Amino acid sequence: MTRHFIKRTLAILLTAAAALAFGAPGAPASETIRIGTFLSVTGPASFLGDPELKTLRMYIESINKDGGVLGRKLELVHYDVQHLADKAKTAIKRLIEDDKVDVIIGPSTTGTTMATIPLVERAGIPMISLAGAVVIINPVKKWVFKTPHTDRMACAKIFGDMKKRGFTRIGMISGTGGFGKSMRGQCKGLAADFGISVLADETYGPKDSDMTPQLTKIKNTKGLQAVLNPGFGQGPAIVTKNFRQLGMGMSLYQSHGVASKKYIELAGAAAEGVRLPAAALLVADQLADNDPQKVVVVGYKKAFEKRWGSAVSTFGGHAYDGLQLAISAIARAGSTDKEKVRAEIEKTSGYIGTGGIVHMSPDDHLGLSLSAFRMLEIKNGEWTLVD
Amino acid sequence: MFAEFLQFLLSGVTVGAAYGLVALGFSIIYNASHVINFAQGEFVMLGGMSTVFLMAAGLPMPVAVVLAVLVTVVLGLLLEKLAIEPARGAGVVPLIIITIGASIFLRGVAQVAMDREFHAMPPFTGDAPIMIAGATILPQSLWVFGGMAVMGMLLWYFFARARFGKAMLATAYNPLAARLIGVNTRLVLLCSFGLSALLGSVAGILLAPITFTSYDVGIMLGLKGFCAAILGGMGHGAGAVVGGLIVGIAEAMGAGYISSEYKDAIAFIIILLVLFFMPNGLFGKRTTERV
Amino acid sequence: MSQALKRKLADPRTGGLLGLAAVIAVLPLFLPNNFYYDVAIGAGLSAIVCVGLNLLIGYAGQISLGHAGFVGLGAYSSAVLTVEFGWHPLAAMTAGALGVGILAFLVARPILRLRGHYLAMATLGLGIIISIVVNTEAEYTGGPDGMTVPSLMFFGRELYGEAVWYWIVGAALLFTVWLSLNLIASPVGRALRAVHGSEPAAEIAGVDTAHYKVLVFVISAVIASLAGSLGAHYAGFVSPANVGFFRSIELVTMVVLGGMASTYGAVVGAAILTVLPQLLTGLEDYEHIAFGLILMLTVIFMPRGLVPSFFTIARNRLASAGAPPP
Amino acid sequence: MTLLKVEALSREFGGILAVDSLHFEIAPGSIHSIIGPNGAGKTTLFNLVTGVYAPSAGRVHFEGRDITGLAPHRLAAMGLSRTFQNLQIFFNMTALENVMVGLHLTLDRRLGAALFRLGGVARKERRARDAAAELMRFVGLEAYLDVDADAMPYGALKGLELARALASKPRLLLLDEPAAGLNPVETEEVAGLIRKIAQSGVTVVLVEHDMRLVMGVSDHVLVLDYGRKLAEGTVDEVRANPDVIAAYLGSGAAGGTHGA
Repeated sequence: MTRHFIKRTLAILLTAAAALAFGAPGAPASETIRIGTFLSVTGPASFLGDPELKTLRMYIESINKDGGVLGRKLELVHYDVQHLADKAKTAIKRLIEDDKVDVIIGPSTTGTTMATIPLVERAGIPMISLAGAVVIINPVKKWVFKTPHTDRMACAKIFGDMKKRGFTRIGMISGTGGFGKSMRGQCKGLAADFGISVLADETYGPKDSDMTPQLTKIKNTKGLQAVLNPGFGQGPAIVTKNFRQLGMGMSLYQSHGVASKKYIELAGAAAEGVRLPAAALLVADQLADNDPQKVVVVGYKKAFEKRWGSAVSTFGGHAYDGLQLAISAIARAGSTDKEKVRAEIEKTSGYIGTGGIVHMSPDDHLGLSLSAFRMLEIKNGEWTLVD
Repeated sequence: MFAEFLQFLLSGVTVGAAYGLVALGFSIIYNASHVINFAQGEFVMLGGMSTVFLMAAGLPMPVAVVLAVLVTVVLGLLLEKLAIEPARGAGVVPLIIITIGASIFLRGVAQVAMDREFHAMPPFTGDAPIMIAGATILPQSLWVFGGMAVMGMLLWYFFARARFGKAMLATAYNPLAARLIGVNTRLVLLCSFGLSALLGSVAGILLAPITFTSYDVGIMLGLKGFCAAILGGMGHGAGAVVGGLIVGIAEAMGAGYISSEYKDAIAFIIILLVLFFMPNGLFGKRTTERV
Repeated sequence: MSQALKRKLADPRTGGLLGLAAVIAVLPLFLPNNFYYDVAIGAGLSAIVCVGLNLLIGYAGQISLGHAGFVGLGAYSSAVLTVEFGWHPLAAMTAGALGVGILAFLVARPILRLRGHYLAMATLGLGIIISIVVNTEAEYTGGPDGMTVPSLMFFGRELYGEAVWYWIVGAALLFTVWLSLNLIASPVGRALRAVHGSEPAAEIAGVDTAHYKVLVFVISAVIASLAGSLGAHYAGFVSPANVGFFRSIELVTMVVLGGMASTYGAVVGAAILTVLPQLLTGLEDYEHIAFGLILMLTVIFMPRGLVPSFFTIARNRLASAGAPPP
Repeated sequence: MTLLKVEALSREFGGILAVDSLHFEIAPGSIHSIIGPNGAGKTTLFNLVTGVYAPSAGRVHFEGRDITGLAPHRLAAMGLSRTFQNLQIFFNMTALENVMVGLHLTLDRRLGAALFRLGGVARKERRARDAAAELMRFVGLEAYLDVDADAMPYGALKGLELARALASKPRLLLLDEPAAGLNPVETEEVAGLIRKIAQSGVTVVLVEHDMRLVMGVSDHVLVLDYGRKLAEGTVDEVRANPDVIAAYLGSGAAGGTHGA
């Protein structure tokens, strides 16, 4: 009888859930191509997942309007996993086993990606991660690809710029979230190659609201020429504000983790003069007309901003690239056979995306070179190209 | 070296003042009902977020602030009326769960009604840092600190002088006796939620220009405020303020002198030590159980 | 049916256990694929923790808002000791449980001297400190990104896959429920309930209340640790996300929802709160609202939890149907 | 030989001495009453003797051993038990289970045996049930064996506390207002019960406001006022004591009324 009771409760809940969920997908048509995704739409990494999901929805709609791929409609199956590895693991099982998707785009964060890689590899299904860390594709995993530049590349780009400006003594203040922690490690490992020494190394928590104590210590470290702040979310904006509040004279570098208009909006005037590496998307209008990426990035930017009424971020761009890589591979493979699609993704060459020009290979499941990154500086509240 | 110390101190006092306001909210509700309101942090969030959205809707800042406080107070009253009152007489654990449910609910509502992004709010009086002996402080920090001082004073006056404030204290001391002498204890309970929602929203609005605001800023502020309230002795007004300042300053000093990675742990380590050695907090009264 | 057999079946220790075993045995028929197995395993692991937690909260009347910390310590002991130090998984699991037991023992006396919200604060603080340590000591724990855990080997066979783990977790759950029921029906269990009922009266009846509070805290922590270890080996991965404050809250909620002082209630509560989010995924943005509402409504309208409320209703129905009173 | 000896016992609360350097002795094998106006320190005295409060000064000896400040469960093991003025019932149990808690010290309390149901736990539990049921019959509650304690009437709960206290086989039993809230018929039953308990060899000390009960059962009476001993002796001696009369008339609470 207890069981009966539970079953009835569940049945009621199910009905309620179905009734409440606007636009919840009905039974799948047999002929659709099912694209699975599990993003960080809520929680501390929602600024990643939110534009990513919006991008996927918008493009799948428009691709379907144009007739779909291989004459079949696309269907998006999505689960919000926040930043939680456990939710990601459950979601990927659901996508693979229950929804039987053909290809997976996502997740948003390194932690959720790393948690699901063993399952993806065992199941044998192509997955294009939208997360940053280099560990995702190095060493190479057979079924796992990714579109965003790695944190290691960001470090190299930043250190290259510092070297050019003659900075060799720097301080770092990193977020303790997965992104900040990973990039902090990569940058510290890479610094010596550029003749740069990290003389101050501070951190802050994901919910911290005041970083002046950490910055005060950095300020009082003698001879620093620049400060690098790997992190995402609101943290870097607070660091930037505190940095100016303390009247710190050195240059401030941010990471590609803040590559959205939101950062400038939050940090306000304090963001003036801050440099960061980012994809061409942020400076779409400033690109030279002969820049191969110009058409792609301007097109995406216009479409996104028209549909959603908010500024583009590079994160949505990663999802755009992931979707394009997946559907063009499916188109080339002529089927949704997983091994064939995987092989076609791996053969991607010369795809021009929002993140850069992609040349994949069996040894490189990212396919972006350092040149895909642009060094930007914030001037008058706008992104401007430095090089 | 002194400038460094002073900088840590100023940082700590700013954050600590906000913790203190949240702790006061905890204490007021605790006094009236012995409920620990885990949704206290959400009041902070609602204050900040509502102001931002009302301003975005085109309202001038002062109007937006007043409306935001009102919205939060109304939600606080509704929370008491709809969730706490029907469960009166339930034990400590169920009430904790109800308020946790309420906090998840309020966060969900804010997420849907507003959005999931971080928002900046303009400072009340510019953001040119003020230099003090080599350390700097933002004008907004003074607003936070001043806000806490004013609220603390008003509360003190309310409880020490105003008739209704005394009625609230009487209810805290002995609800049955208070009812017998004609205090409307249900009203007192209701008002305690309104009052703490007011405090929370004020803290949220004062703090938003410094820390930004989003639908989930309330979680950590709530927990730290709870720490501060316990540290000062649950239900003790001045204790809550002092507890808040201690937690804030300890965090800033810890981040500055010990380890920024363990900054968040510092508040909780202090709390554990205090509870181990002074189970009633710094100012709490020793209680003996009657059998 | 003979009267004795009937009574035996109505007894929670025999009838209830048989019922639970039957549910576990039959459930796979309704699990179409690994995803459903995964949810069932998740529910089982949570249920194990909740059965232990229920001894503390439901029976002994103490609260812990930090139990996810103990689950996490168990999981990370298994992960770190096997990966970084090359221990055998069973040794790591045992060491984890032992370590958690000792930690729980050391903090229990000062913590359990506290009451109500002070106890809530102390356990909450302990849990948060554990989660910060796990997040920060990235050298060992992989930090916020977590770390992979090797499969559990059993007589040279790798234990992998949902189907295998379903039975492992099912057996572990049955065993835990059996232990819990045994404990409750013994003088020790009665002493725990006496602590809840009235500490002064328990003391004067000869019950060393401090001792029993420490004992039940340690037992529930060790059970949590073991469940954490199992979960780590099943998932092949540990991350700090499940060590935090919210997970602790979720665990307490499972106990309260299912019914305090009801071992089966803890199991039902864990099952519902594990399945519910999967049902609510269609709600997207409204998931939080729905979850918060369900929490509040259950506690307000069924303060004793689902299972005890259900049995009261059932008993009243039987009584009004003319059955003789017990 | 004395069973209980209290020496210079004091306890203050916030500057007020609730018990003020009290001396007295209780001889074994009789019924003693402690009386006094409200606030005379009677319950505080019980709480001091049974380890609920620690005394500010003074010693308590039980059967020649110093028991000052010992935890109540240690005292229970030594043969001292009590009931409470504000009922302390385990409302999360049945009546029978309440009494079984009283048997705690006589039962198998090993954790391993409990967890795995080893060492004849089941058999011992059955025996404990029988013993508890016997005690409930002794106090006249055989109708309530498997009733949830929170469903029992007030008068029955008083008896239940008594049965639970007897279950730990005390040599000294302190009863804190056993007749409070009972009607005259119930009070008469309690009086009978107290005599029965005393006859079985348990020394009984009671705090009581109901003077009829006190005068009816007591062998020896101790009168407290403002935390100090006012008088002591047999019922007749106390009744004749001018200080006692003054105190009772002065406080307006004449003998024979019901206490709160």
